[in-house]
Amino acid sequence: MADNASWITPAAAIAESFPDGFSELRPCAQVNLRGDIADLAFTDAVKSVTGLTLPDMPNKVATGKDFKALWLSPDEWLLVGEGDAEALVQSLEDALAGQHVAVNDVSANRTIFELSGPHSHHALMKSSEYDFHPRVFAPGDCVQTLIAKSQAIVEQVGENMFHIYVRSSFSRYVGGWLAEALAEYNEAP
Amino acid sequence: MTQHFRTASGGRIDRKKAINFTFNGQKYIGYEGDTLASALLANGVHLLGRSFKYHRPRGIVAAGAEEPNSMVQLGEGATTEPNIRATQISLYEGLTARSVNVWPTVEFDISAINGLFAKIMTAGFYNKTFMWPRAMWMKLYEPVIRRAAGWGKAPTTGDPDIYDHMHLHVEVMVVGGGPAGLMAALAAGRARARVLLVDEQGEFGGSLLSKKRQIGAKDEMAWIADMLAELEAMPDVTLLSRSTAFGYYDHNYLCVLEQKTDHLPAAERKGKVRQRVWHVRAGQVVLATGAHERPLVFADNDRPGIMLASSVQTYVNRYGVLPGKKMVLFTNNDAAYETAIDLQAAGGDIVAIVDSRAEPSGELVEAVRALDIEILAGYAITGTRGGKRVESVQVRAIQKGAKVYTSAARRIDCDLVAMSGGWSPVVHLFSQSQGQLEYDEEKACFLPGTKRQAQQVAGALAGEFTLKECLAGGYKAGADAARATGFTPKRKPAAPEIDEPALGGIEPFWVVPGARPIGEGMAKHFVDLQNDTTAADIELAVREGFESVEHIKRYTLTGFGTDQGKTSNINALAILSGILDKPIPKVGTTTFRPPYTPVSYGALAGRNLGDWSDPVRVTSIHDWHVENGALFENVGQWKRPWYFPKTGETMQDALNRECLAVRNGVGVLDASTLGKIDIRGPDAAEFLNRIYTNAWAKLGIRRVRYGLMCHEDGMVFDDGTTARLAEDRFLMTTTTGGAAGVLDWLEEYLQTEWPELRVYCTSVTEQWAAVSITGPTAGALLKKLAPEMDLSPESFPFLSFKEGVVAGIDARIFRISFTGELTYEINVPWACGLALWEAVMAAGAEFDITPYGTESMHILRAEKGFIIVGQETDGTTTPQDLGMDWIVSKKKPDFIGKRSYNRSDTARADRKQLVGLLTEAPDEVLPEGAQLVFDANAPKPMPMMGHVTSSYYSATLGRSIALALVKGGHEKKGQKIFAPLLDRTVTAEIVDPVFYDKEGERLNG
Amino acid sequence: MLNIDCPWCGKRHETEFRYGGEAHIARPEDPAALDDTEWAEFLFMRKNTKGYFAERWLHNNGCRRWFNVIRNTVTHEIVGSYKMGETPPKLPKSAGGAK
Amino acid sequence: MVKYSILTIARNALTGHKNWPKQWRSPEPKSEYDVIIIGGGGHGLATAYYLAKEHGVRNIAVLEKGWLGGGNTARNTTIVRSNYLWDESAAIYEKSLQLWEGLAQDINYNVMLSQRGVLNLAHSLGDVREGVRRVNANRLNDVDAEWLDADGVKEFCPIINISKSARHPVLGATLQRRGGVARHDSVAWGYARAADALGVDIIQNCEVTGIKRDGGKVTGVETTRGDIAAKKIGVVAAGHSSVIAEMAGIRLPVTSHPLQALVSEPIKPVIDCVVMSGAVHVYVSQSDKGELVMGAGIDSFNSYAQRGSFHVIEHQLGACLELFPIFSRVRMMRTWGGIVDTCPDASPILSGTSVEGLYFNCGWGTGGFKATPGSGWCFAHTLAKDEPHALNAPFSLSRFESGALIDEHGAAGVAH
Repeated sequence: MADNASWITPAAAIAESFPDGFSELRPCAQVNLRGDIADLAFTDAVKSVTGLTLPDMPNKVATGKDFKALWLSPDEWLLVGEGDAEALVQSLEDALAGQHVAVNDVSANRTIFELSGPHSHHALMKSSEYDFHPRVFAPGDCVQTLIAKSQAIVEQVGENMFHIYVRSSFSRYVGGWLAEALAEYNEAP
Repeated sequence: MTQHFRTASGGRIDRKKAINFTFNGQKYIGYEGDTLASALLANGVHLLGRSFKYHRPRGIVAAGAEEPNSMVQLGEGATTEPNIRATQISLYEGLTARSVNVWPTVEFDISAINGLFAKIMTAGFYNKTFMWPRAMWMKLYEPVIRRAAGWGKAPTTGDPDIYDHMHLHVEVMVVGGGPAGLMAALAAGRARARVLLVDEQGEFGGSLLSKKRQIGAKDEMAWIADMLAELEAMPDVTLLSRSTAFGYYDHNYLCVLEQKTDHLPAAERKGKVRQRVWHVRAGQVVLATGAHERPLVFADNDRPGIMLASSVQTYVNRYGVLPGKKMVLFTNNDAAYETAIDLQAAGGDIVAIVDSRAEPSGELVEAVRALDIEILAGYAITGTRGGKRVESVQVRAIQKGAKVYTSAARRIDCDLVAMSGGWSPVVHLFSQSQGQLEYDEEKACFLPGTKRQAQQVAGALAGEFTLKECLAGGYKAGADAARATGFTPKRKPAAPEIDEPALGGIEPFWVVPGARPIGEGMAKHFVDLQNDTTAADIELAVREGFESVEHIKRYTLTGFGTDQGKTSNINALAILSGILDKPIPKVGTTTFRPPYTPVSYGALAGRNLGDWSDPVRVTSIHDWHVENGALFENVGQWKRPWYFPKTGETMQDALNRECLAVRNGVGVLDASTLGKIDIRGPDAAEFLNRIYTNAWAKLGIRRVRYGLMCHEDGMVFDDGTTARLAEDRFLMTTTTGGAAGVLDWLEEYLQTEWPELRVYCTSVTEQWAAVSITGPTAGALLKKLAPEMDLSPESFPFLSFKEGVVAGIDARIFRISFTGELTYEINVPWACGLALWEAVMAAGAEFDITPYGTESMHILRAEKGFIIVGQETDGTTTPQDLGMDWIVSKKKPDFIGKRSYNRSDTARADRKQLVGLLTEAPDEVLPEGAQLVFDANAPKPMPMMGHVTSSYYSATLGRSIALALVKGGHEKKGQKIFAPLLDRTVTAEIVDPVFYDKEGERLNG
Repeated sequence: MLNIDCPWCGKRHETEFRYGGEAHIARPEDPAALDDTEWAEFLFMRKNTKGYFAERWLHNNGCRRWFNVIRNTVTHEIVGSYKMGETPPKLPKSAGGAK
Repeated sequence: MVKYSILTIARNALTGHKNWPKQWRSPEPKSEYDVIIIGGGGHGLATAYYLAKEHGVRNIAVLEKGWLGGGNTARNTTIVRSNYLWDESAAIYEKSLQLWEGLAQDINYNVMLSQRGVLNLAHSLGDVREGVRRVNANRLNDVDAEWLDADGVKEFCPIINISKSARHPVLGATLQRRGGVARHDSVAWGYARAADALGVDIIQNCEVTGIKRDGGKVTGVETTRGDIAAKKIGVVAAGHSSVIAEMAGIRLPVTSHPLQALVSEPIKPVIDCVVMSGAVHVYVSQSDKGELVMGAGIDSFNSYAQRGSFHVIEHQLGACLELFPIFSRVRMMRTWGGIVDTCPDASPILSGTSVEGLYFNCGWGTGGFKATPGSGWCFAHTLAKDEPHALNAPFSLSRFESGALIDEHGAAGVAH
């Protein structure tokens, strides 16, 4: 699907206005998974398909070979990867057949921005009330919070590098907001 | 060189950097490091403004945030700002300022005539008069009062500057960068806590900037510099100067206004953020906010040139300015003596020290005596003279307890009066944080008592009035704060030797009598300089039965000025305590409310303006709509195409064209905004049974059903279609505006009421873009786009869905209809929405496909009598009211809302019910919101039977149609009803709400 | 800006949450068995406590979990939060809680 | 009662204002009254005044736990209007507005009613529909009301931004020209003085700590200043209504929330009407002192703290600047909060209870100030006659059982 020619990312039209250190990622597979973490049948099946041990610690990311899993709630994860979402959904459905779960391809539901560089923390401080200080938030952490007035998932993927997942209809708002937040740091000295 | 009152040397100004500025049209020169106030004083300008009520001449009283008088209109044009205190304006090149609320000039102000009426303009004046004749209040009295209202002026255009917000989390926030605050920050910083230190001034150092002190081997400036150097080197310590902590809220949340460019010349401000509000969540807060000096309340204590003693000291030491050359100091404590010593050292002349204490003693008193300055002990100032500047004072020996002094008066000429009534710790933030204040008799001030939040207090705020106490108290507060947030403080450094005078005591002296009782004669004892409140006003208020301090404040307006009473609140309270003969703690204190100092609306709004003020949500097809001339309607946060006018078309032309296209050919609508929720689990059908009013268990797989959702009170709150994807899986759609609320609603019941139900809900609103094609040729169009798909009614009946490829895109197609025509709602992944839309448009060209917006959608559905939640319903409408009993299950034992239908009012037969209306004149379109009556000639108030909820011109029907809620309407079909409008009364007939294709024959094309 | 302790996500600012009013009001098992007064009691009548109050919040911009909080409605002090179905935390001694 | 006028002021000026009498006495509570009013705010004092004036009841005590007028009377945005949607609401608020119009003369106290017109803005097609609906209903209810389109709004209030590209553009507004503002403190003081002159005992610093009952009847109250007997008790305690109800062993359908407001520094007059926007939570007028007086949205959570969350105010100012760009450099000078008691249908309760002799006047939510005279007038009638006046009969407690709610959220959900 990521190679689908008809696929136009939601923020593409404003991407030209994005400063250094801010971009919209190209589409990837996103699958929303719900199930009972305490049920071994569930976690084993997920592991058999994805190789992932789902994080049961809130706001943590587990990384596997093809996919990573972001904790969203006690019974909900977002699987993200470069692979094929439909295939992943299908193999999860197969492996989880008969269990009480919910598997949804949500690859189009959210768009992902990448925020990086020395001012990424400043941009986040201008946009979110959450504490992204390195003492509190590190690579491997994710958090659902507000970016400006939009819901978002923020995942730290490296030092000074964040992925920000927002609902597609909000992507222009969030993209424009973050680009403007960075503007003061991109002025020539 | 015009700065006649500049000292020869000293001060923290840069004498090499002259700065040009203009005040009231006159050009002046000051130095970098000056405030507007210090620069004006250096130029001998004391008269800055006029008082509010009597328009008496007023000058600079203080040197900081507590200044009650010297408000100016700063700047010009779009960036002008009203009511800025000259004492808080850092001087910059090209600054212009004017006095406020004076006409024609501050020197000659016409309104000073008010002074003649001072005798009647007492507290409560407005309450007691302007009542007769009644009509004159709005016509004459109030307009005159309003003309006098206000100080400065708002700009007349929008603000070109940029503001923003920052959010910061720290373990320790220190408010106040004086000696105590610096030490606190150091202690916490050394313990490796994250620290924020804020100070309202341009430089850290607080009171040390105004005093000469030796701290160990360093002078005060070296000490400050070393402290800052160490703090700046700590990576997790943030230092913010020009930053005022203005609000202290629950759970250690503080707001700080950082003024980033207000001290810069205009050219250097461009493109920069002007002001930033920091939102800080702190583990611990150290308040080291210092103290403000109190004025003394004596007769005519308001003339320009009468200033706070410590402020005089600040002007001398920090700014190198002599506020006067012949000074009288009036004090009730000996800390103020230092001002006399410093002024004399700087070249001023101290004419006399008037000390209300009978036997002043102590190190400073001795030092002054050694300078041969006359000390009038046991004396008070009982009057002043001067027009636009104080010229002399009258002093008398104090007669303890007397209300009138008969002792001999002596006149002393002077051009400056420095006064000190003692110190009031700046308890504002502490009080805002719900801390309780306690009165300290010995120190004659309120101090922080019981605290409610995780905080420490230090320095003068805590009653630590010597530098030695401040340094020790500050360090301890910082260390305690760090420890409380889980850090280990370093060992306390050894206390340095500090060279400072030992202090004697203070003897409170709240109001100074004179030769006549207070309130008699022309003399005024001002308590609140800005609001012209006098001691006599307070007496009058008490006389009239006002006893609570809150009443006194409100009746006399004490503390309600832009300074919020920083120099007047305690004096007023103490004077009240004297009148009531009750100790100060028994009289109480007032609650301090944010902000500590005023904050611009622009800063508070930050970037949340325009399209940032509320997110704009758009579909993936939005740009196409824009390019094709759509006008938009806000629906919740969404932008939806309203209609697509072609050149030269009126709105009605466009709607007619769009609607007829749907009825006769094919129309296309972007339906992506509807909320979509995936509902899955073994109990999903049971869950829907409880949530919706109708039954769901038997819905076939791949079938779709319409549902109404009600609250427990039985009133409709959302609707939509839900498809059964599998035995255990449904896809629910919600209204555009209701999506988030419905998801919360579902989760609430699943998590709190029915945790036993095994159901998962997942929002997939933006997974699916939806393009709805509708009209008789919709089938032919879809056939073209999806040639493989069997569209026969047998294979693809109404209220079912199919999966397949449409225009090369994997899609899910629903056969539902909001227009009454054959309709396919094609769902594809959001990011393919535009591709699908363009394919539909291209393929539809041969069918003359017509995009339409929400307005035509509303007309088309109204022709079919379909409701819109929020239009036909208003939170007081049941399904039965809507004539939708068919959707309310009689068999289900329970569902949300069911019980409420049995209540007497909800079961009434004459509730307002949905009907159709046809106006007598077919071209007459009733206004939506028109009220309906059966007797158009009834006197007002007229019994109203209901109102028009929807009303349109229907091109399909060639006439107008309307939907309405009418009392007992279901039984009144065929009756006439009237809509009395402003200019005419419209007659209509009550009819069935389905106007078009009652049999539903068009659904299959 | 309250700082609310989500039982899963930890302390977050109030803007991430939605308020849900008084806690522990169970929907009646059989609404049809109630008379109008009892039904109105469930629908509308509330404790509206001045002081320590059990209330519901939804972490709607976070993990979307409903949970309960004990908060003082005068001081806004939060004693603790707990998941649906869990036992409320003890009140502090100063508030008359168990010793 | 000394008559207040410019002549009296001039006469008193000659004697240095030493002879002004107290505006009200500070009596010790008696052991028994015919009627006790709990709550010395505007509504309670108005109730006492009309009980004495209209119904001849003279043995009345008003018990106030703090200082009179110190609750919501002192903490609102002073807006007065009567253009409510439903017949029941329009009738009681219109009665109130009519009383306002003669109030200064009636109680000989200038409450500074300024009928400068109230605009309720519409920002969406839905708002327009509801605004027109309300204007039509008002007109037929004989309440003055007009509908203005965007240009009409601009003409009436020139500084307002009606740009179509605004995030929430102004599409029109309802206008009630008789609406306006009044001086909040003066209302409490004026009623207190007038009630006191009719013999009402206003007892401040007297907190009710218990309601005494004999079976199903009230017999009096326990207070911090001793027990006081009375066979009729009217509770007019706004945000604290539930606290008093609990003392009497009953529950109310109200919850208490903080409602915040703020004023700017005084500036020269720029806005000569009241502008309200329920959709974006902006409520603004300019006082006779020059302050911009603004109300914010209600905080969602229950609270008795007279203190809300600051983000509510920041959010409001963003919306405010969209409407009034010239306010950007004006500065916020003071903020405060009140405790409002809100009903599920956003309409008040003026009603008897299951306890004989115990009456409640509460649930005014964010809109109580404007109702002060009418609320007092109706409640006085109810207390005197032991039955509601036709104007307040619909505002009974029983409506929550029958379902006959008067829902002012949906359509005229513009509060304040």
